[in-house]
Amino acid sequence: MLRHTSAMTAAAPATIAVRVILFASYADLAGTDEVTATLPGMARVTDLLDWARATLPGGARLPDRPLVAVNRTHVRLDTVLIDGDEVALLPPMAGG
Amino acid sequence: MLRHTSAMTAAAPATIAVRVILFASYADLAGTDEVTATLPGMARVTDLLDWARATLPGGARLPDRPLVAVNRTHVRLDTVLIDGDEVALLPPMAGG
Amino acid sequence: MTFLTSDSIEVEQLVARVTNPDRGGITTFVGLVRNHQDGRAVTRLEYHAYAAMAESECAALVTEAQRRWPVNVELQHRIGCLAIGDVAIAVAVAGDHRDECFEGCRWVVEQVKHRVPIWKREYYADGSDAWVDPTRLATALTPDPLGSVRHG
Amino acid sequence: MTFLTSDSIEVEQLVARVTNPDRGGITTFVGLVRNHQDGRAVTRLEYHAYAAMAESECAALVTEAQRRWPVNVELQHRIGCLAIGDVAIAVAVAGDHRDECFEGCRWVVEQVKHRVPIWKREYYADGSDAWVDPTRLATALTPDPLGSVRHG
Repeated sequence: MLRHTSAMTAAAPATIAVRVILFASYADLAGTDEVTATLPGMARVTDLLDWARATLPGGARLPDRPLVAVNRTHVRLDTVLIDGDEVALLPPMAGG
Repeated sequence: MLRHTSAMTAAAPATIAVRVILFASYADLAGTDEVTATLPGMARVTDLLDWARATLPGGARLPDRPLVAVNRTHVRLDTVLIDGDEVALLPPMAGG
Repeated sequence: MTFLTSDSIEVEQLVARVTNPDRGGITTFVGLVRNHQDGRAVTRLEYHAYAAMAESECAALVTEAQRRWPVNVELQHRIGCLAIGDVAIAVAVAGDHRDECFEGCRWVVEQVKHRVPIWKREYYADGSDAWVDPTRLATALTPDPLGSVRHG
Repeated sequence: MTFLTSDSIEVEQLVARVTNPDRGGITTFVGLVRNHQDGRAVTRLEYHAYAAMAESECAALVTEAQRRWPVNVELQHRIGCLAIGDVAIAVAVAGDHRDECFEGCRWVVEQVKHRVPIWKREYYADGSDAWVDPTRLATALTPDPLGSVRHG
């Protein structure tokens, strides 16, 4: 709630930069485990995923609705991003 | 089944002797942990319980339907006894 | 090894005996002597058993667990005098998957309570003592040790 | 202590940390590296984690377990290279009664699988390797790590 409200009451910046981190099979696909994405202000996680599919090597093979964490918390795909967020693309988890 | 059938096809003896063993609170009540009961042939566990209630110190305080084992196996109270059986009167179990 | 022991139960040894490179999980349950029961302070206790029958009942329920689930089961129950914190019972169940480990372990613990002739005498801080009757506790279920018994 | 460790997990130490004279039972689950998976011979494996998030998710689920049930919970997950038979995860749950020990332990194990960002790469006897995708296994449930997440 705090994230959304602050993004809406402040003037939205023209662009934001988010740190995208990749793990396991996604890192293997992309050939990297970290990249910076520049997105329009008020971009959502879904926008970041569109960017990743278009930009990252192997990005087209991301599932329709991958698991995503923002700043180390599982989030819904309609979450609005803000400048400086750490966005993690999480392959299916296999702990335990 | 074997117990019942053999008892019915052989001539039933006039009396049988069974070894009655008592544990925990029942042994405390009776003041002993072993006694021999002489019962009519074809007596059932219920008959043994009647005998115990009438004969053993504290026997009147046995519950209506105590747990009983014959020869180390849990049995129903209508089980027919045969000569030489080991009949255990089991207070509520409290293992684990 | 017998299922009943008057020595300390070595949980790690039970676990080691069910461990196998083919098994992916182990669920263990350890029952300990608590310092309280039904609001009374407990100082120590004694477990007594109908030893011959307790051994055969434990063997039967371990065999049955291993027939119901694809698991390896080890079980020990302490008898004699126990202090607070002592291990009273330990059950270790190894299986391919966590489902059968948890289900099998839980089932064995319940079966021990319902079928195995063991009794517990608690000694209280006020100097009194009593045989524990689980059927009189508020949380009691009626035991049915005859679930799988043939008629006499 | 951290929830993730690249050293061997000492199950006895986890159990010791939940042990308390006030608690009557301890349920433990240990997940081991099996020598097979979906019919393939496995020789070793690697666990990778999003370490900072995995730590915070483990802390959150342990706190939640201890709020849901009157229990003490300890949890560790191994990361890095593991051999067959190594302990991958250990969960120890102590409580007054066996109900909450079993329920709490099972819940923690499920939550780790569904919420904690850890991945497993298996190495097979034929020289190949693969990242394990539990959602593609026959027994898979769809994970829902968002069960308790606020909207963004």
